[in-house]
Amino acid sequence: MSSFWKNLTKGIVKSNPTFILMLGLCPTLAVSTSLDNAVGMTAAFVVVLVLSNIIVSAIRNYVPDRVRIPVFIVIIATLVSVVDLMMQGFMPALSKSLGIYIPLIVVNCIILGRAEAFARRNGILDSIADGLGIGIGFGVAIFLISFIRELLGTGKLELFGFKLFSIPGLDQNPAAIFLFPMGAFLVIGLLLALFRQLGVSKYE
Amino acid sequence: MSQAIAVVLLTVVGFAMGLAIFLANRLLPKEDKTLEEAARIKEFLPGADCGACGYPGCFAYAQAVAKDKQVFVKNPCPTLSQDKEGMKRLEEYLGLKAETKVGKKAVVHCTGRSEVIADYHGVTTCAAAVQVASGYKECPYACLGFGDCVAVCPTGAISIDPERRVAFVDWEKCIGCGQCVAACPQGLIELVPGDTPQYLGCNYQSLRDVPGRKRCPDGCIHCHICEKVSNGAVGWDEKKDLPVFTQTPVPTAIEKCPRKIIKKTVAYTEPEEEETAAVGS
Amino acid sequence: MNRLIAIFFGMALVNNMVLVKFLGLCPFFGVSKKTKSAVSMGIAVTLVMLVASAVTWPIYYYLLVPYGVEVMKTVIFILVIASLVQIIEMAIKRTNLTLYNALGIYLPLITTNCAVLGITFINVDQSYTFWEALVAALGAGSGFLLVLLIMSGIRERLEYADTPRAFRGSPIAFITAMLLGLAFLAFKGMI
Amino acid sequence: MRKSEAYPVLFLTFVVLVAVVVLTLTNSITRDKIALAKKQAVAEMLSALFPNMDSFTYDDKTGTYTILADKTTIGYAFTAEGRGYGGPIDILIGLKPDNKTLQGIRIISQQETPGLGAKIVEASFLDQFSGISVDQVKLARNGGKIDAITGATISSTAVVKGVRNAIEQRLGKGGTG
Repeated sequence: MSSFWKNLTKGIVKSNPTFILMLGLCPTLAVSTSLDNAVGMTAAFVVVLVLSNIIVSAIRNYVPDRVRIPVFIVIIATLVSVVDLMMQGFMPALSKSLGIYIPLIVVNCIILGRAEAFARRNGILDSIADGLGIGIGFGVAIFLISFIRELLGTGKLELFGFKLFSIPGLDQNPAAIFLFPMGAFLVIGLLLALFRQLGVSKYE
Repeated sequence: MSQAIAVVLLTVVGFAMGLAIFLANRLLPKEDKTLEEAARIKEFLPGADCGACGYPGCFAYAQAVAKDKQVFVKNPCPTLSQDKEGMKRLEEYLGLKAETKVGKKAVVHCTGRSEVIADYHGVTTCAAAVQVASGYKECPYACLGFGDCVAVCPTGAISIDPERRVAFVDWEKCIGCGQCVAACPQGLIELVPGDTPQYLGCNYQSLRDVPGRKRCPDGCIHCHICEKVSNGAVGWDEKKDLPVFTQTPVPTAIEKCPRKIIKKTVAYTEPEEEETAAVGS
Repeated sequence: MNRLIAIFFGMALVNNMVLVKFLGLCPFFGVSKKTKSAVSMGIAVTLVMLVASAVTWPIYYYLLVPYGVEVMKTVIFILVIASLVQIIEMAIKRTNLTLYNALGIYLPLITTNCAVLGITFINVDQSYTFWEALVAALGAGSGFLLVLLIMSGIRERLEYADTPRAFRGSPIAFITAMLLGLAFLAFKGMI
Repeated sequence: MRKSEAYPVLFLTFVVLVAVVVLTLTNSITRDKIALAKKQAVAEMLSALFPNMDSFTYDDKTGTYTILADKTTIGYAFTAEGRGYGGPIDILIGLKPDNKTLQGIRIISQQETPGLGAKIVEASFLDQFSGISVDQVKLARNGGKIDAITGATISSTAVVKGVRNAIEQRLGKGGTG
């Protein structure tokens, strides 16, 4: 059981996908402009990542090494498409808000990265732990980035429609740069430096 | 019905992709076996990629040894020869003994006491500093002490004397890989055989204008005394106008040198008596 | 003919994959430490983009559309890209092992490289003809290579600048990317 | 079996087969549900545009919805597409029966920059289109009635152009439809 816990916590801080492994940056940048996006993306992402880790680790002994990448990525793509279709069909409301994030997951390097680096070498239980850990790590990272970008970019913060708070002066003419992906680079760069300063991650 | 056809056709696409990979595997040159052997040999090597063996990095050296074992015998990895028992393990693995070879050592031809004449604020590397009127010291050949050589030295054999701002080499750690020679923009570092007894602590090439004396208290003044007193044991480099020392120790020259700039190395041994008898005028 | 040129520069500069559409960032940050591996990654990605476009275009218009199974677009396109990457990985591994080690994890990650999948989707969304799709792929690839080159050039110099300790390495890389992104905004109205 | 050269090829084909079958199944299950959901979305938008609508018919030859309120036609609606900053913008246009004045427009889908271009979905921008005549569908700066959203000129122009072209194209094709 302890290895389950270790794998889970490892993904959150020590090998946080966005800040340490620096993978999955494309969707992170595109989506982290509001808290709702962050929560939505994380939910869809964790589901797909855990499912993918389970399947990959389940068939890891049968996958010939030569075709491992195509096989893994077909599994991931099918998973994503199935989740997308199911959502559009059975949960149209949720799909309306999460809709655009799901296709983005296919091009998320983290999932294939984890399948390639972890799932194909470990058991199903550990893979689930790793999937959850990395998923939560991704969620924490994207929530933090979205928090900053939405606050500075629009001057106010909303979560599922109700306003959290807004900065009086800023919400008239906010720093719109933060809504552009360039702003995301700045935020991630500063956060990385901050983590180094606080000793969370090692210096380079 | 059209769904079924689509399924079949898409599976055919899948098959085609698999076939492409299969053909690629068949047509591409087979993974040459020496690569695995090289990977195993590399495990024994220190992995400093220092180039002392003359190959671009440990893996290239491992590949060469994997292809032909004699490469290891004639040209053992100098870094590894420092660590006796690591060397033994590789010799056992390869099943043959490497010839012992005297490794090369690096020396810095500068004592760094040239006076600082400018307050330099810029990119803190020798390569950058030298481009600004060839350094911030009185002597244009002086060591600038920003540690470009320290940065490339794989074994940390070079360190910088902080207040004199000059580099010096610890022969214990130096493996003679020569990375520092290339890194020094002033060309102050030279690889000499491990048993060289002495070397010149200055690289000031006489410009025929201002004598060395004014540029630096330790500057060589090209008086040729060391050459005269050691009857042939010390040559002269006309281009650089500096003495060239050989393997034979020259105590008289060291003592007679008016600037006391001929430095003894750790490999220096007092010669027998009759050597000093031939004292030139 | 000038439509092709417009597409090429459109994809390479105006809608640069990395700095305008912000796709393909994982290898962009991962491989841009050294110019040598950056160039080889850039070329490998351009190659994959070209061949992938050449293969996915016919599949889409002669197989997916007639049977109305556009839904399979994602799976089939990514299968093609993955197989191509697998072949290229084998080729690089067998011919030049040092390059293979330099690219490391980022070689298999070309498969999920948003830019590569992105270009195949763009070819279809913009309903390009076959040749336009190839030119677009070439443009996107050279844009990717160009930006990777610029980034690796800057990052190699950054090694010597005395950046504050906490910023060394990836933080300063992100900030450099931001500045590059702002610079590439200048191409906005060009085409 | 696993050692033979052909195993990788067969394995990949098998995986692709499973993937394709699974996808086709899910697709067929969800196909009509999605269509239904889309229809509902359109119905909602139409009723938002035409508050007193009680039913509508769709003529897919001209792609026009005819809006009915107890049997009398109170307007027409059809979709249009603008080329926005982030990608295509799908617009639903509502016309009054006279085919001259606009009932209003709604944005079906868009990928503009959130917080900037995405403001085209807000009522403040959309209401400008209600009740104006076709030739007034131009940006304020070139004589029309629509002021662009600050900082999102590309998105605003995309919507205006999309609406304008669609209407002109439709009127060109013998209007009433």
